[in-house]
Amino acid sequence: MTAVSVQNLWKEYDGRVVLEHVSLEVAPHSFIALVGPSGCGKSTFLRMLLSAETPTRGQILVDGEQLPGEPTADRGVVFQRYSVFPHLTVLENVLIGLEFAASPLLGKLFGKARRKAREEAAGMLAAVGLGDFLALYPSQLSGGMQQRLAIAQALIKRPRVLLLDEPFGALDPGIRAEIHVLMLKLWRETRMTVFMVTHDLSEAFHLGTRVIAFDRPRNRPEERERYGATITHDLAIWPPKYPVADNETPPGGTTRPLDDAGAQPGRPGAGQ
Amino acid sequence: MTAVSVQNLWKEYDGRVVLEHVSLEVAPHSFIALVGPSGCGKSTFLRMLLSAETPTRGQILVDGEQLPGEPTADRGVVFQRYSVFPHLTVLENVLIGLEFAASPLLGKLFGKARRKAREEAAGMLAAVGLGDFLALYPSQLSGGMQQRLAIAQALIKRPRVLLLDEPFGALDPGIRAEIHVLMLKLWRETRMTVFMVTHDLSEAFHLGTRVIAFDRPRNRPEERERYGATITHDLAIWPPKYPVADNETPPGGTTRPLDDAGAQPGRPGAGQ
Amino acid sequence: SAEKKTEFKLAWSIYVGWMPWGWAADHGIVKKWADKYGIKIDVVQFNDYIESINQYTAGAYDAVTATNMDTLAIPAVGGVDTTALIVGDFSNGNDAVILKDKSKLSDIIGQKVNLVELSVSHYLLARALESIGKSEKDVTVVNTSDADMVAAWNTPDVSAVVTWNPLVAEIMATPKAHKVFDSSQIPGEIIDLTVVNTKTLHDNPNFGRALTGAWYETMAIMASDTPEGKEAREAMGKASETDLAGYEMQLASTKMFYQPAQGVEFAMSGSLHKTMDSVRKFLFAHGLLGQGAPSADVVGIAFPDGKVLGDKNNVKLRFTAAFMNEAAQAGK
Amino acid sequence: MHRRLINAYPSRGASLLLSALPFLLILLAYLAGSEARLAVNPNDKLLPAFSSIGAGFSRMAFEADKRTGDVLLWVDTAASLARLLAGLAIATVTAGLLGIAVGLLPYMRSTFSGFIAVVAMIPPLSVLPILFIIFGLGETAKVALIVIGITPMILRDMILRVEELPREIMVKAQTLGASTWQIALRVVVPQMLPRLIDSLRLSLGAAWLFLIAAEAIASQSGLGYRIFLLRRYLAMDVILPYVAWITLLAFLLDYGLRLLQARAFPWFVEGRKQR
Amino acid sequence: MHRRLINAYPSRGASLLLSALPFLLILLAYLAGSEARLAVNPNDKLLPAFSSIGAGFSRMAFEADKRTGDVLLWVDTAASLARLLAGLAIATVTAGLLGIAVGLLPYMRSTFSGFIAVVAMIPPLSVLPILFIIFGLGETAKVALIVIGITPMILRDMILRVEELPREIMVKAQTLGASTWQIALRVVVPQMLPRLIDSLRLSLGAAWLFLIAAEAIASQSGLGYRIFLLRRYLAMDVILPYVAWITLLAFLLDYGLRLLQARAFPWFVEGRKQR
Ligand SMILES: Nc1ncnc2c1ncn2[C@@H]1O[C@H](COP(=O)(O)OP(=O)(O)OP(=O)(O)O)[C@@H](O)[C@H]1O
Ligand SMILES: Nc1ncnc2c1ncn2[C@@H]1O[C@H](COP(=O)(O)OP(=O)(O)OP(=O)(O)O)[C@@H](O)[C@H]1O
Ligand SMILES: [Mg+2]
Ligand SMILES: [Mg+2]
Repeated sequence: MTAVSVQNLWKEYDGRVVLEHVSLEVAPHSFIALVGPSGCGKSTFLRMLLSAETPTRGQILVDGEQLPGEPTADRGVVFQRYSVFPHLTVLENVLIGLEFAASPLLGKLFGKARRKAREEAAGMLAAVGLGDFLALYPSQLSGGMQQRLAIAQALIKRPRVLLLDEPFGALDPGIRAEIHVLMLKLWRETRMTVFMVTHDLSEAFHLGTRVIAFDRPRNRPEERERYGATITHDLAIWPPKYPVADNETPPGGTTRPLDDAGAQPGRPGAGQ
Repeated sequence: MTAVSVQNLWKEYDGRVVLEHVSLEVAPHSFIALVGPSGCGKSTFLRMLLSAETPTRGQILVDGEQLPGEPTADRGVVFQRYSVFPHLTVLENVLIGLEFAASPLLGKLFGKARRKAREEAAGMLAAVGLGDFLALYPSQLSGGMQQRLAIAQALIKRPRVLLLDEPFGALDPGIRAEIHVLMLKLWRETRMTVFMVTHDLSEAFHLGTRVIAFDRPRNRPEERERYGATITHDLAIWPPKYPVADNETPPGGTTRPLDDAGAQPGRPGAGQ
Repeated sequence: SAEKKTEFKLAWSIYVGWMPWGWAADHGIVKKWADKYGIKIDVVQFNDYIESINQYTAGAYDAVTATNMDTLAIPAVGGVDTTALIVGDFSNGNDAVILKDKSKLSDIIGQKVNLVELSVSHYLLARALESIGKSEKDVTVVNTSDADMVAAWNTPDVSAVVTWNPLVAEIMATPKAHKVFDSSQIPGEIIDLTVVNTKTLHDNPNFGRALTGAWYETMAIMASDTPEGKEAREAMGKASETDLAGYEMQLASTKMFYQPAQGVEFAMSGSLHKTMDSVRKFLFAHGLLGQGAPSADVVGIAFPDGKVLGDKNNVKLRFTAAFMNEAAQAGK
Repeated sequence: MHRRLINAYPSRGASLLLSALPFLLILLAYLAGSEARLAVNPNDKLLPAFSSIGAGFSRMAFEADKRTGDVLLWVDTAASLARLLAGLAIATVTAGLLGIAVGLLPYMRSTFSGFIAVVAMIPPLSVLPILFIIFGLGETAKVALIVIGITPMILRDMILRVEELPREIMVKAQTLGASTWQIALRVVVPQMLPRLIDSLRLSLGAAWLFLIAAEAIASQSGLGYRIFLLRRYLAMDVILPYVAWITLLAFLLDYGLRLLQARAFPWFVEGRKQR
Repeated sequence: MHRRLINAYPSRGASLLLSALPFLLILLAYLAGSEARLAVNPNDKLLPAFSSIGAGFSRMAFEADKRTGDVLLWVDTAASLARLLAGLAIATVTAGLLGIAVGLLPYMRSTFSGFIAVVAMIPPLSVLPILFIIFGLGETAKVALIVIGITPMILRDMILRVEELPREIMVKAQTLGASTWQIALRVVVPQMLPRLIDSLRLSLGAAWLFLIAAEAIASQSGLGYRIFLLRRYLAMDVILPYVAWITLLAFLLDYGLRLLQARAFPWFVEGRKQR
């Protein structure tokens, strides 16, 4: 149940403006889908939410408070690649988050404490369907299984905000559908706020409670240096296509609500 | 105008069966879309069509003749990655195919011959919309531009068969739509036979004259070693959604024709 | 301020005249004499002769085995006041000029000569050329490491070398080698010493006594015609990777001072004076007495008879007969 | 079927034969050279006959030395291996720890990266005298020369490898609440260990070189010492089997490290295969 | 704001200061050591004062040698660089061509890969006498030692790099109708050139090492020759500036190669950045 407020955010790299004028109020327990052309700054935006990158101007507040200066455990992340530790087994990948918190010196638990943590981690892994693969290394998993592991790893810390950067891009349709189901279930159970970048519009409309598009309003070659991308569309998906809890307020969207965008998305690339 | 006949093809790696019983008759000027779960052998199948891999059993005939033992210039290919030469400029990447044919010793043309070849290559590049980028290196191009370059590179050899392995997976929807248009145009103009692997069902139905699905009928863990994937669905898209030339015969499909599969594909991952 | 010490280090390297140190250390003779004076002496073998002198010069060792020329050029010029404690032998044919297919010294003119530059071989070459009225300008010197000298001789590129034993013996065993000049023609000029830091020796005379005691006990055994003497010589040969015959051949071209009295006599003789004058002139001509040295006189060399060659206020190399004398007295 | 050369694979038997071929050729060349020289001078030491080499080897490997009563080959091997392994161990630990610190911490990087780039360019053989003065001439000096010779190589490699770790992995660890210490201990060090083995394998050749150089200057046993001593006498009948023996040891060491890597870090080897 | 050490970056000024720090410390340590030794023995040769080093350097770099009339530093530098560059050039061309052939052609791979793995393990300094008979003692031998010392390294690296070329690139070239020769000439060689520079840079250290070792064996000029000659007299006032000079040359060579790579192969450098 975490609100995020983005206030007039700018990001430049070496004088080149990437993002400009990005302002956004996100209600608690939203599922924000971010879409936009390649290179428009979606990943940069997520990295700023993570404090892995500092804004050039503007600020981000989480529940009214300024973001800390570096990544913390209350904001989890799943990247498209390199999201899990290759040198740890499935179980250890999830366990390690608990161990960091409980054992500052060794970062490792032993004996009874370990057994308890192990149980919790195994439970989380069972929830994402990896209960039978605890001893395997990531390189022995398929792409879909690796992404499920990354989700379990992030969720064990019970983050208030979860950031997903093209998490399902490499998966085939069957596995992708399974993960969508899982993702929504976990989102509903943990009541966290999710930001997800995707290139797949149908995925965006299917999962999101709100779809936000980034784009560059000025995109002629001579303008590319001086002007960045900003929010060009902001669509609330309402009424939600899946049951929401009673105490939820409709997530705020600033433009026209789409009735059936979730159920009947425009097929990408269909227009000839 | 090339027919391909695949006759009872098997492929094993170290005794592990990957593909089995694959038989397929492909009419000239077909556009075959291959779909199927990850690891089921789609790329392996394409590699066998290219002679980059030898079948364990069975054979492939092109216009009634056995495939040569190694890749040749009459079968072009576009891979998802590493499809263009990183050390050559856009122009050189296309030119090189002409140079290989004309200059066995140096693989390079000079003077008048070069100017002529250059014109042809530049023409092909203009057709794929890269006319203004002849001097750039692939690393300076966006993903979509690289794939267009790879297509131009393959087409300059006027291959009778074109093989595409997940060629558009990494592109964003806008660019993807553009390339789809281009692809269909070139397919119609050159009258070649195309095999395209894709994970995107809507793309398969949109582009293909026939959609072929590979899958493992037996997929319990203990069966995975012994049984491979084979063709589980074979859907002809008919009538075609775009004009075909008069002398074309309907591409042969062996199972039920789908009326509107191309226009209204099941959204991948929509089923919850 | 006298610095009393009880632990000392002697560095030695493999050479016919210094092999006794290794044998004496292995057979407890050094320890026996050290114990007698209540001190400890660590005897360390070096593969690389020059490194042993450098280590001594840098202060890591109290004593080292070296030739008269290198003692002057390295520690003495480097400001380390050094005393030649034991005059062990002089080369009497051990160092030689060898030509391939030619048998006269004058044939060397115009050739490339492979040798360890700035070593006693270089000095021998200079003296050889002098003997026929020529100078170093009449040949081309190629610096060649002693370890590779024999292999170098076996290549067609090399037609003249100057080197020392056992390399001389190895080279002479090949078909085309002709010895055209050797150190027996300049007797007493290439002297093998055991030298000690003067200050250390001054503050700890017992260290000097222990060394001379051990040395001459070993000499006595080595010189004897008994089975024990033969065994000692054989062991020394083995330790230098040759055999009894090979080692005795090397000894034949070495004038060993088996008795301390012989050493004393040599040190007191006037010829040492002349030798060191010739050596320092050679070093000066090659810029080895320190850069900017105005003459060969910059470093003083003191002799047992009290004479000093060069700067009396900067004596850095001292020949002494005192300890050898003491040993000679004790031996009687 | 006519094929391009890049597609032509030899059969198993042909492949075996082919791989033996260069060894056979070298052997033949040696035999021819040796016979030619021995015909001219039967005492030639440079290219001894195989029988002499065999005799030389068996003398060193199986007969006790008269003077010391030791069987020299084994004494030499033990001495050299002890030095080599000590040098490798110290260099690996130093370069591993320092490399990880420099690769990971911006402050360390600012302080050391320029310095390391310069120091790595100093040829250690040119400062031998200084090294011997600092470290004396005992075992320390020999080990130190190996350490000084190979540490910069491993160190630079380690820094690069740490910096190559995907940015995502570092961010991920921080989102799991890890401190710098925990990241180093549980994320970076374990991922660097197999890479350290790679780097160590690359520097094995240099380590042998420095070992031999160090033993040539001051020592009383060791493979390099023996070769250096015998080189004066051109005793190739012993030098050649010693060289072969060193080559074998180096090869086994390399192989052992590869095996260790495969056993201890299966995730690394598998991950590499997939690339 | 409190931050993890891995996220703490020094300011520009602090960064400059920090990177100077280790150099300053070494300098101070030298000064202290030198002063202490000179206080005991004003003629001490091991750690001469900076004034002596300066004098030593200017003597070598600006004054003609009395005996030969040459200015030694430049003569030595010219001789050494000629050897080094010749050795590097030969090794690079040999290893490049052979590496590409072995990496590309299965028949070559069968024939040579085992042989190369074994030969790479032979320490070249231990077989010097054999090298002498083959190459003599002149310039050839010195260049040959460098070549023999570094070729196996570059060769193994090249083979790996060729094998690492994506399979897709090879297949693609064939579908464009290229013959094996054309693939080598137009696809593999151009892609290997920048990698060859990488590999060359890695082996620069070893090349200097072998150069110095070669010059220590038999020569009349060269930086290594001078250092070893002067080592006989512990003339550190000249050895130290020579070492610094070698370090500078090595550094410049490395830098030059990096620059060449960036200029000549922009596609490679950019491609690497994107990874
Ligand atoms: N560290 C950096 N330094 C300089 N420029 C950067 C950096 N990171 C990103 N950029 C630039 O910022 C722009 C936005 O990059 P970003 O990765 O956020 O795009 P994106 O929307 O995530 O694209 P994609 O859909 O391809 O992932 C790009 O032009 C990129 O080149
Ligand atoms: N060279 C090889 N050696 C051994 N096994 C291989 C080899 N190439 C492919 N395989 C195996 O064959 C199977 C099919 O691989 P293939 O790449 O054809 O799958 P795919 O259908 O293209 O999958 P994806 O959609 O992930 O690209 C996989 O199980 C793979 O591990
Ligand atoms: Mg992105
Ligand atoms: Mg595939």
